[in-house]
Amino acid sequence: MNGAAVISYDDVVAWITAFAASVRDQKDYLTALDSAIGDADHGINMDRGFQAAVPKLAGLPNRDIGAALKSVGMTLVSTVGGASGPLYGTFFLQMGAATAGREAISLDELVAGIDAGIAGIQRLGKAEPGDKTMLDALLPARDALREAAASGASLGDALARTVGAAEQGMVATTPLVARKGRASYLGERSAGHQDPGATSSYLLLKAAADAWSGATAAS
Amino acid sequence: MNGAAVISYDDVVAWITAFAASVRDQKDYLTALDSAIGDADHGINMDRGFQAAVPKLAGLPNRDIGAALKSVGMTLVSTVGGASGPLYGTFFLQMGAATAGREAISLDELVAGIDAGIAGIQRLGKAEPGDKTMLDALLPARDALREAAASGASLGDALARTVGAAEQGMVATTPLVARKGRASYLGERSAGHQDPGATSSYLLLKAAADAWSGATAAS
Amino acid sequence: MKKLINTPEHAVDEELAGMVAAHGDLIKVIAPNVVVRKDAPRQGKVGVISGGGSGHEPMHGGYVGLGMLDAACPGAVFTSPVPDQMLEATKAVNGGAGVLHIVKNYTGDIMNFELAAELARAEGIDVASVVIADDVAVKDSLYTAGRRGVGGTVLAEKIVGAAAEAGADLKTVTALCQKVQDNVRSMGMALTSCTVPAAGKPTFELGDDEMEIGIGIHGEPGRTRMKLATADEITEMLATPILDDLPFKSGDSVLAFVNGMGGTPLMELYIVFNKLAQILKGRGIGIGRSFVGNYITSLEMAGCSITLLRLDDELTRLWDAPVRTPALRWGI
Amino acid sequence: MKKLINTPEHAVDEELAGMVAAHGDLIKVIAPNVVVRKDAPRQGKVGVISGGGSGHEPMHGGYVGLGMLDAACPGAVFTSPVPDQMLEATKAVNGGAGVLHIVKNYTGDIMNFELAAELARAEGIDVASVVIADDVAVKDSLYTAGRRGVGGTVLAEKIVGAAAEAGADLKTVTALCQKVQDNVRSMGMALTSCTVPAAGKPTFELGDDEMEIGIGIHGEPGRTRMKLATADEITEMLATPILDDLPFKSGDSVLAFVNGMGGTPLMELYIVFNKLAQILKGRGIGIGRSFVGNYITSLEMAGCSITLLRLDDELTRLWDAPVRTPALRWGI
Ligand SMILES: Nc1ncnc2c1ncn2[C@@H]1O[C@H](COP(=O)(O)OP(=O)(O)O)[C@@H](O)[C@H]1O
Ligand SMILES: Nc1ncnc2c1ncn2[C@@H]1O[C@H](COP(=O)(O)OP(=O)(O)O)[C@@H](O)[C@H]1O
Ligand SMILES: [Mg+2]
Ligand SMILES: [Mg+2]
Ligand SMILES: [Mg+2]
Ligand SMILES: [Mg+2]
Repeated sequence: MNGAAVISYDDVVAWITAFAASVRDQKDYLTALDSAIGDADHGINMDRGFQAAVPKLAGLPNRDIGAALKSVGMTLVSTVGGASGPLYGTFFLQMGAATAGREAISLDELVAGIDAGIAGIQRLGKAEPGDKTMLDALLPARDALREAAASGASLGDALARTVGAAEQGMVATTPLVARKGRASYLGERSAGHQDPGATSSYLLLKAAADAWSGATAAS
Repeated sequence: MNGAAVISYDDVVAWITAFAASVRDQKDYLTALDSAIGDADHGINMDRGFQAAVPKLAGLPNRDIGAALKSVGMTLVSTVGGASGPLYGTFFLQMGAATAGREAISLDELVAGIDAGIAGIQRLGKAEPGDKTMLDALLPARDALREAAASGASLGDALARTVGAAEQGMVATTPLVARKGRASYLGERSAGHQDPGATSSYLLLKAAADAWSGATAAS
Repeated sequence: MKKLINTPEHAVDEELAGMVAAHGDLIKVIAPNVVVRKDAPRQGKVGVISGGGSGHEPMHGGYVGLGMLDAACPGAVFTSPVPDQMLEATKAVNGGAGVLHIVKNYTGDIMNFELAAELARAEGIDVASVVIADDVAVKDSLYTAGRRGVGGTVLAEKIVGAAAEAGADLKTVTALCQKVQDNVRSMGMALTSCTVPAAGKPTFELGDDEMEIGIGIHGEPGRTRMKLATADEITEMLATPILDDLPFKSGDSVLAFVNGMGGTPLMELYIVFNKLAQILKGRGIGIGRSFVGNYITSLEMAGCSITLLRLDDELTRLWDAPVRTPALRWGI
Repeated sequence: MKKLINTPEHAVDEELAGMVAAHGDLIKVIAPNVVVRKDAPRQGKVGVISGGGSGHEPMHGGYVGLGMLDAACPGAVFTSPVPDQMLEATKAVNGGAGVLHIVKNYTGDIMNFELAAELARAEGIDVASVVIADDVAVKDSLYTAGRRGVGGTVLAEKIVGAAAEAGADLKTVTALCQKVQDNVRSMGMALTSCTVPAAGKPTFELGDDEMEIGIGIHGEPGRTRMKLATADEITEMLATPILDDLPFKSGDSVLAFVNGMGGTPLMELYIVFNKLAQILKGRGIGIGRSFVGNYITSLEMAGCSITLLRLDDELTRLWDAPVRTPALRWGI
């Protein structure tokens, strides 16, 4: 159990900001992955969304983590389009709903928030593990985070394990034959390529680990 | 003066046949020249015309040089299109008119026939020497042939000088700025490229020299 | 990347501004990337809207006007539009008789339209949706994203638009759209890739002697890459799976649609049509209507697609009905 | 070379067969490469014919039908047709009121049409000719072949066809065609070369960062090769010489025609149109009519051309008149 507040409002903003920077940095790489099995826009899509989402955070009236995450979700839904817009949008909307009104959250609450976000993606996209989607990075990452939290790991430790699991899940999408999303049109030809959405999901968790290495609430 | 019949009906057929073979051989080269300053079809055009013209010669009722040349001219007009179709067509039609009813012709008659053909090209195309057209090979060639004939040269000798003049004229088109035909649209940019029509005209005279090296009527 | 654009970021905006400059008598842009028929909303008329990524022009913006779409929502290039656009469009064209969303079967399009439909319903607008999924290059399975929506979409928009123009109600228009979907099949191929402006380089690389068969309209690689074949062979490769799928039968009459992907000249499309006509004749299938041109494209991709729609009197009559849009016009 | 063809030799024949298969209600092919309106000859109507090399589709075959051309004579790719075709076409469309030949100003077209006109006159048909020479990229000089005929040709065919359909006599129709020629100017550019099927390789090579300004429609190199520029800059480079040449003046109303060379997507043409509209506005020139699309092409060349026609009431009315051809249709 990890009930102490370890992640502050500022940490959450730092996470989103770090992820936006990472997406900008990896934009061409994500698009190149999407060229191989999709339509060459994943990096462009994610970048458009997060370039719009970050500035809005500065204008929020109070230090409500849930409101910040909802704002990100709304902006993604309204600016990204494609499959990733509604899916990532829902992730942040649901995570925001789970953390509504909080100025800081515990590791357990982080687990619950991410879990709610992922459940939203699953409801909307109806993908299963192994379908070669972002879920193949997100699900093992969530499980690793939950276990780490349950075993009393520190935030840093828990995030390190989470990122490791996300990376493994991301890499493991390569041999898969896609059954959801645009890559599924390729049938067998989709095997041998890493899924772009799983890659951006890995980067999302990596951004948390990087942003929270000196998390303010924990110190 | 060269009044003895030196070129037979068979020689004329051999000339046309040799030129058709030469055009086929140089088709890509002529088209490449036309790519640089035109529309990349001169070799294709000439080949289409002569592939159609040669078979028709076999079906002619009598050994009339004029009729054979007219047949070639008609076929060119009806199958080539572009600028070269009417121009080469007229050349052969007019040369045919000048040699109508003859089964063999003298060197002087050859000069007169070619002169009539060239006059036809000039009437139709209204080009002047130096405009960077086929005339820049044909006119000096005709002059050389006429002088050779006047000086009593043998057929072989006369043709050698003719081909030499045509070749010089052809090469001399390279620095010219085109004032007629499609190359004229290029303005100054047409300089530095050899004219495709002058090149096919050189090949036409070269084919005569090659075909008539052992001219039947002369032997 | 060689394109007549200023910057990738502004390409779609400037395109739409150009469309309004050219066709301001037919269309207006009421919000970013929401193209609406000039005289919308029309009281008592069912609104018909569609949308999808840009890069498929003239689809969909070119089909807004009398007798076809009431609004179109173009997204970024090859990216499904966002729900805000469809919500805006739905409100703008609602004349009290409800609105039909014609949605191409892509995960993104489906989800974004669904979100918009929910929001519109929450505002009291009657919204129905039909999903077009006509691409036989993709296996139709419950366990995948299913077939893509391609050329059949254009035919559905024309036919459904004619019915809505004539006053049919939402239920009728929806059923008609489903009828088009049930009777239409397509397949496409590419000779070259296309280049998404913001990506700056070709989506895929094809050898000089290669082609992709079963391509989508977003530069997605096809089902198979193979050696370049003749137009006749390619036409066979596209027509056979289409004909076998529905299946189309001897005695059927079809609307035969040969579509260019954007970079293929009309000459080549007619060469394909020539062979397609022979194939149909060989199977005893009549060509009731013909449609040849670049109507649903993939930027500058070279290639083509074939779409066949089984016709009956109703579909034929609605196809022939007057239409006046930037890209499609007849009878008026 | 990547094309949807079977063999270069049969490309044009198969294209025309495909056109007849698709549009047999509008056109027929009465002899090799002679496309004639289905109901020709129409007694008492002036026949309007045009022709030129193939590879510019839909020009001219796509413009045969009611209210436009009575016949078209496509030559081999980029090669002027032969006199036999024009003679055949002239005879086929002569309804006793004479025939107008609309000829683009190329040495080959001029000579071949002239030969055909002479032959037709010898058979007692009244033949008039108008030469279209609207390309401002080429210097207009008595000592050269003069300006090329490009985009203005399509507008002339539409407008003249409408007048002939309405019963105007040969003198009137000829004068009208000359009026269009006197009031129309064009200029084009290329981002890529095209490949003549029989030649098998690109007519010219352009660097990845280069373009040709002042290109013709046959892959002839332009007047200048330069570094790639933005759509706005390119539009300026094309529009300025056009506007200055006639010159078009403040208060004029024009038909603004942005044409694609075959391989350029519609999105880009609208981006060009957007800038063109701004330029015209800046000069106080009104856009009376707009026309955007691939109407006079160079095989798969990427690029565009701009054509401006100064309008008056007569030209506007004739432009708006009903037309029904494979490629252009409205009002009917
Ligand atoms: N049904 C789905 N559930 C979860 N993730 C999905 C689903 N469909 C697609 N994705 C993810 O979306 C990614 C593609 O996003 P993006 O390229 O932005 O959208 P689009 O496919 O519409 O172009 C895929 O790599 C995949 O990870
Ligand atoms: N007015 C003219 N008089 C003489 N020769 C001409 C004239 N115009 C063009 N030519 C010749 O025709 C050649 C081009 O022939 P071709 O490529 O077959 O026709 P096109 O220019 O119609 O494509 C030029 O190289 C030139 O020599
Ligand atoms: Mg994508
Ligand atoms: Mg040529
Ligand atoms: Mg996309
Ligand atoms: Mg030519």
